[in-house]
Amino acid sequence: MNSKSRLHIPHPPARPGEKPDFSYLQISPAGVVARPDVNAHARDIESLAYDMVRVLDDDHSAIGPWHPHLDPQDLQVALRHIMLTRIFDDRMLRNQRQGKTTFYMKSTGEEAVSIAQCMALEPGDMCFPSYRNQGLYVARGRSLVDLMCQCLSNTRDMCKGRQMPIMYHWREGRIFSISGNLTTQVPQAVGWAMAAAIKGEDDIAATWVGDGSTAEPDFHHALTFASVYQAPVLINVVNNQWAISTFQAFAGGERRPFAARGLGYGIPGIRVDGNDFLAVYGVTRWAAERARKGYGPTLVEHVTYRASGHSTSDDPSRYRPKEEWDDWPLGDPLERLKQHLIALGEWSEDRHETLNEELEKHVMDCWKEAMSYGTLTDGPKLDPDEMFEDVFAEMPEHLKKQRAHLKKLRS
Amino acid sequence: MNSKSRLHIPHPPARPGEKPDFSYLQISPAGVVARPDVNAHARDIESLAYDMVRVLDDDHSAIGPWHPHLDPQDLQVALRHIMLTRIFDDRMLRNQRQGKTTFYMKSTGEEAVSIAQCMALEPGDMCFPSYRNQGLYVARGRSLVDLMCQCLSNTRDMCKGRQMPIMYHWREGRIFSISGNLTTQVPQAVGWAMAAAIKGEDDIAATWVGDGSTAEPDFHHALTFASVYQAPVLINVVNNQWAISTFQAFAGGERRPFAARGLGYGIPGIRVDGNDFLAVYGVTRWAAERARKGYGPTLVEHVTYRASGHSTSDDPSRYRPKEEWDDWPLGDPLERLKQHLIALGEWSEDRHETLNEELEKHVMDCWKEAMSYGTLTDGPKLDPDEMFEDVFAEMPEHLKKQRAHLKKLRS
Amino acid sequence: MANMNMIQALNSAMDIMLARDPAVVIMGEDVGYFGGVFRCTDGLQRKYGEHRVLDSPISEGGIMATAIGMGVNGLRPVAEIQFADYIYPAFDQIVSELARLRYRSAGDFWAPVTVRTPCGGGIRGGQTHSQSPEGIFTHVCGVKVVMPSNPYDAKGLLISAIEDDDPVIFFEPKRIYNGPFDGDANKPAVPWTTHPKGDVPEGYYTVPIGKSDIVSAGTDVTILTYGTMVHVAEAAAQRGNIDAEIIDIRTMIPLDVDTITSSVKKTGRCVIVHEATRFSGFGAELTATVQEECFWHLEAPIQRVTGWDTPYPHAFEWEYFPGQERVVEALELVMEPA
Amino acid sequence: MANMNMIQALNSAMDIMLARDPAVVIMGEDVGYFGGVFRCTDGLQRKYGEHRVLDSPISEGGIMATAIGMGVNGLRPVAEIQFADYIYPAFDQIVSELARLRYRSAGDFWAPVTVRTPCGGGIRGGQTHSQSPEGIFTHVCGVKVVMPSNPYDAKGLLISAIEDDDPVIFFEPKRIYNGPFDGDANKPAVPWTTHPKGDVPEGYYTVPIGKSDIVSAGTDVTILTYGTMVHVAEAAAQRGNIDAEIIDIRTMIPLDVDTITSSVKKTGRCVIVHEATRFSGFGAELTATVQEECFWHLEAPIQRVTGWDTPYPHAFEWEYFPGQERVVEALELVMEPA
Ligand SMILES: Cc1ncc(C[n+]2csc(CCOP(=O)(O)OP(=O)(O)O)c2C)c(N)n1
Ligand SMILES: Cc1ncc(C[n+]2csc(CCOP(=O)(O)OP(=O)(O)O)c2C)c(N)n1
Ligand SMILES: [Mg+2]
Ligand SMILES: [Mg+2]
Repeated sequence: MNSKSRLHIPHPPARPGEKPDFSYLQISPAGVVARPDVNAHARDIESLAYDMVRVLDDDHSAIGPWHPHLDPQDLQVALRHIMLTRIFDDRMLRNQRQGKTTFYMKSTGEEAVSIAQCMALEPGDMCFPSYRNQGLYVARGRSLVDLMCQCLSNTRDMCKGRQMPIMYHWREGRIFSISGNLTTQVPQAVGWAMAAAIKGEDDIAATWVGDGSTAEPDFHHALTFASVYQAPVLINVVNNQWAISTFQAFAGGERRPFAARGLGYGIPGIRVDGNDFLAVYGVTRWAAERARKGYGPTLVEHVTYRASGHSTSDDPSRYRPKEEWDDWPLGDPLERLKQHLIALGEWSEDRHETLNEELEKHVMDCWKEAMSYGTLTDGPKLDPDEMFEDVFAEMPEHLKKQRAHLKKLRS
Repeated sequence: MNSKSRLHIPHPPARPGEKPDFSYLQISPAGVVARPDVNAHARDIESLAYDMVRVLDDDHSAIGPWHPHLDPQDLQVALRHIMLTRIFDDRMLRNQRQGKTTFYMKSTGEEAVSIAQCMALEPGDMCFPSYRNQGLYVARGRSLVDLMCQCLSNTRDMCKGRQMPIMYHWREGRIFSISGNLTTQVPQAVGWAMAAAIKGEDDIAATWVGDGSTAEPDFHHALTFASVYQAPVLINVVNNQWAISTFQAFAGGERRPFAARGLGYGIPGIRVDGNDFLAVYGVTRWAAERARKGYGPTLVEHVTYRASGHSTSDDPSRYRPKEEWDDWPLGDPLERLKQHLIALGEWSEDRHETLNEELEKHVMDCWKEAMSYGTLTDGPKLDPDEMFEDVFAEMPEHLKKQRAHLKKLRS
Repeated sequence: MANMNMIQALNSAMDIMLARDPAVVIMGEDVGYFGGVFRCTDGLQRKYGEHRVLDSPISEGGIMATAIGMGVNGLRPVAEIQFADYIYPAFDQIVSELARLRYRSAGDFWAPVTVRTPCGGGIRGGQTHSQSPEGIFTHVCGVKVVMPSNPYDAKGLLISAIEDDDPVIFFEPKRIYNGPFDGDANKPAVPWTTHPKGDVPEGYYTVPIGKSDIVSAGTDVTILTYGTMVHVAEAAAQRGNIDAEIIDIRTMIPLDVDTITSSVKKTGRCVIVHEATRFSGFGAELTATVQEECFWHLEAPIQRVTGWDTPYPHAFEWEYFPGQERVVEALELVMEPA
Repeated sequence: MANMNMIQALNSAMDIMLARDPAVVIMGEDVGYFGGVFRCTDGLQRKYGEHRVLDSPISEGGIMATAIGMGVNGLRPVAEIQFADYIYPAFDQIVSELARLRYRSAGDFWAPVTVRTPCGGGIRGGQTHSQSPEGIFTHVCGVKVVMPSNPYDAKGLLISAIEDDDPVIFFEPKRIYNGPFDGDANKPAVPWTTHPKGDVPEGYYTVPIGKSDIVSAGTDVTILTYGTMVHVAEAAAQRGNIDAEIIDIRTMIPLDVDTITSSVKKTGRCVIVHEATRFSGFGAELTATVQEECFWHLEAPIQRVTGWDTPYPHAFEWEYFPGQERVVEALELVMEPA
């Protein structure tokens, strides 16, 4: 029945062995997209969903109305966060490859999204991340040791051994628990924001979801409820072009940008160069202010590229050309911010090298400390009694019985 | 915490005791909306989602590019279908009020949608209706006796007593089984259309969903899969302004029309005057041809009004002004088609009166025949053994045992 | 003390909790201005405002997800799912999120959401307005599951549920909203005024989650049941002239194993009655628990009286519904000498 | 006869059915070009084209809904849910639609969809890659529920499932994709080549749905189990030196009650073993069925060995997993003289 089939099947631009081709990407020049007032009516700013907000130009200057005009010190902090995130990811990947942890997921290539957004948000704003937002933890200053202990499921694991590596959470830091089920956090963020509005509090919620994950129903729930109640929330689609082995077109990204998904509900969309720290920062400030002032939700699409494999269980060379990352037209967010700082005269290759070494050492030190709290094979271990806690606020009889049973078996 | 709350709560324009107010409705004059080629690119025809396609003007003439130029005989058939649907609904409501059936749902005020679309589709096209599309059965010529027998759960009930009244289906007539769960049929229609495309067949699928029901996740599934695979399907949102007691704004209709919901996925949307038989017919021909020729799905929003209560379990006077239906600016689809035919010189009040009486009598005759096959209280009854059939294609042991158990109990 | 039907009792519970705790919010389809299709939230929006009692989009998954987000942000949402038959679109948010949030975050995050939903048959609702899906939720770790059988318990348990820091799935047997129903559809409807459990204090009180209720003491056989079937079981025991100890389970998770096993150890016989379909229904767990704990006391196989293993059929409602006759049959079977 | 692991056996079943029946289509996340995250569909898109083997959006509900639509239009979809933990977003379409379509339309419409999904733990997958939700589906009327324990059965049952006109939920215990696993995580992994059921015919054959398999005959006690736990039970019986009759349930709906009850009537003792959590798990139904049918033959209470009633904990995998030790304990308990 194949020959007659009229079903359309999306294709990525290139498969392994073929030349990467990013001609499908619509890219605006830096500085050209207008920045409307934060109270602009959604229907008057629809073009933002189709253009691409960019601040850093090819000469590493920052231009145009979305330029957030940050102090060089802030930019240096940002660069440090991005570098640290990348080094952390690299180290954790190596640890997994060496059998020290069971699993890992890198954010390489898309670090600017988490770092810029987190820096642009207020500390009271609540983050509902996906699994590729480790940058939030770095930007909000969580100790890497804590993250590593989680990945090791050791005695200091914040999840008490209950979750796979990288499924962090941080109540005090206002970062929500990561779920293995895709997209569930997005309408939860909307609910959180609705509660803030009900209580008359100023905090807003921000949430992140991958391009592929927008196909899940919770994305629709989030847009509907955010639109109906005008919840103070930022919904970020991190379009890194791939969802495991499927190209973003399989989530419907072939025809219109993900930023346009909310327009039909009256939610403004902004498409931004996700590898441009300044553009992401500027857009986030705009959307956060809009939400905080009561003008409702914004959907931001970050155009970026998943430079690494999906996870340590994945082998991307099976489904895409190895060279794609080198050819990615929006470059490397780390490199671009670095060159901008150098262009500003606020950074140098030497300082970069020094910082790099410092961070490498810091990460290694953290890792050593983390390992001292236990590893998969050695050192102190969590008490299996923990397994029965927190199913309920108070342990009911049947779980007490099961806990006692296990104790008996182990004794 | 109320005083500070910034949560937006949508409101209908008027509540019981207040004056109806439809100023929120954007209405285009008849004839002004351009009709693009059926292969137009979705992004070039986005305005169709915001305008309103209308053919019948205030003088009852048919004008503009969407005018389908049907023969007067066809229009007379259409009028007959609409009248028959309305009379059928009225009779069935009365039957329920008299305790002859347990439940009923009318389509009064929105009959043109089902009738016009069904007439514009080909007989091989597959319909996935909601519960308010009885007009499809009328237009495809199902005997009313069969529908009534279903509502009576009698010995001729097509559902063999398994479903509540109005949950019809018709395999030969290519109308899918109605589900009590909202919106489930919409992505199923997309799957059906995908199968048609896979098999290289020309048939398309059409499906209907209420404004309120678009909030369900299956609406998102339908749009995503229809967009990704460019399925030959027509997705119809019947925006009759109400979803039981909630105004359409509670599904996010406050800011942008439902027709615009697909634009962000690259699915063209058309907003049409749902009470204008000719406009609905014209739009359906366009969308059906587009789908059939391989240009993909279309989302059509029919702007109409639910003139009756939600169902016989509902009392709309609790939540909306009684006079809304009289003030509805798009009028009554039956009246408008009738006046158009009169203006064409192809109809008269006398012929109308005669036809009306004929149809009333026909419906009464059907009802009498239907009752002869059993009622809730009298006459032949379905065999309760039927209850155990069709759970599986072949009855497994445990159900045979349960059937025998019941038989024993009843003997 | 006032006389209330179950709808009024539930309404009163929510009214009291909205007044006592500013964190309590109600949300659901048609629950606001309209007061709910069964009128359980009647008048609450008028009294507490649109920001405490929210009409929601028709999206059970969205209701559940946003309720979780609200719960995480310090509110105590009471979400209504209009019919238990429509809870499935919310299933992922309940099972993967609501039930496991506290666990996966090691106690750092939780959402004290109460999910109210009318369940059960006997109202000519057919396959999509009659289901009893409670058994499915009893296999989910991290939620409590409750079903009252009368106005007094309904109010007390709902207040407990709202105050509970764990998620509670609160099933309301809609057939007995307006009066107890003993399974005989031909008898005139009885209002709650005639039933002692229709007497309900107007103020605050709780009925504890995790405790069953011995509805009538007896020595011959233990009947384990809940919801509408409590009343059917009572009528059947009378009709069969059997001195049954009838236990209203009330809370499926956590289950009050002690009350159940003490009774069965005493009577040596056990019949389990529920409306839900038989295969893998909650009766299976009750049977398993009883046979594990009371095996040496059992004098006959435990019998289950349940709905047949088919979808709920509209026209055969009374052939499907596990009525008095079937309960009597099981009681007689279990009383037979070996 | 070839030697296949379970992945190859499943792949072969789909390969054969794609070739035999043009109506068969495969769909799911990453199943097409990539061949599936577990490689079960490897090579099939290359062989049968992109219109027979479809990569899908990441939307389990959408996959299920469109598969139903395709089924109604004459195709025979085999839908993969990447992990059973992610089946819940498809729950409404399965329960309310797929399972009930034939019933509600009195046989006029149906959708012969097979839902393949990897389940179970033992792979360090934590709470979202280790679940065993089969029990939930056994309470749904209108679907068949299958779980094989070896490559031979996997292929034969999957072919039967695809050919079946009823919907089949086909659970694949992923821990034994590559080799049988007896519960001892410290032993080196064993490949299927060493197991007789790793011998799999290359061509078409079926294993019937609705029939259990007596994996080893015995006289002391009946062990009812399925999936990975079949191998754990075998090892435990050996270790405990108990002459157990081990029954691989294979098909939960329809359940092969005769094989089960004949065995228990013979042995008089019964232990039920599954990975899923205990409370209201499928073991409850097995217990209930056995005690109803075999009460007078039972010489000890039926024992359940199951996962604890918690979400699946990542770090405590082997304390959680109901391993040999716990099965031996139950066997000894059940063998104790009264
Ligand atoms: C409900 C659900 N379905 C499927 C999966 C398996 N899965 C994990 S990540 C992933 C791809 C997600 O891609 P995308 O949303 O683009 O995020 P990215 O990995 O690119 O950051 C899939 C299919 C899951 N975790 N949850
Ligand atoms: C999943 C699900 N949730 C809730 C309901 C209850 N319900 C039936 S109809 C309805 C309103 C639907 O409104 P709309 O989609 O606008 O259709 P209309 O009745 O106006 O034709 C509701 C909430 C249901 N049937 N299914
Ligand atoms: Mg991605
Ligand atoms: Mg409506």
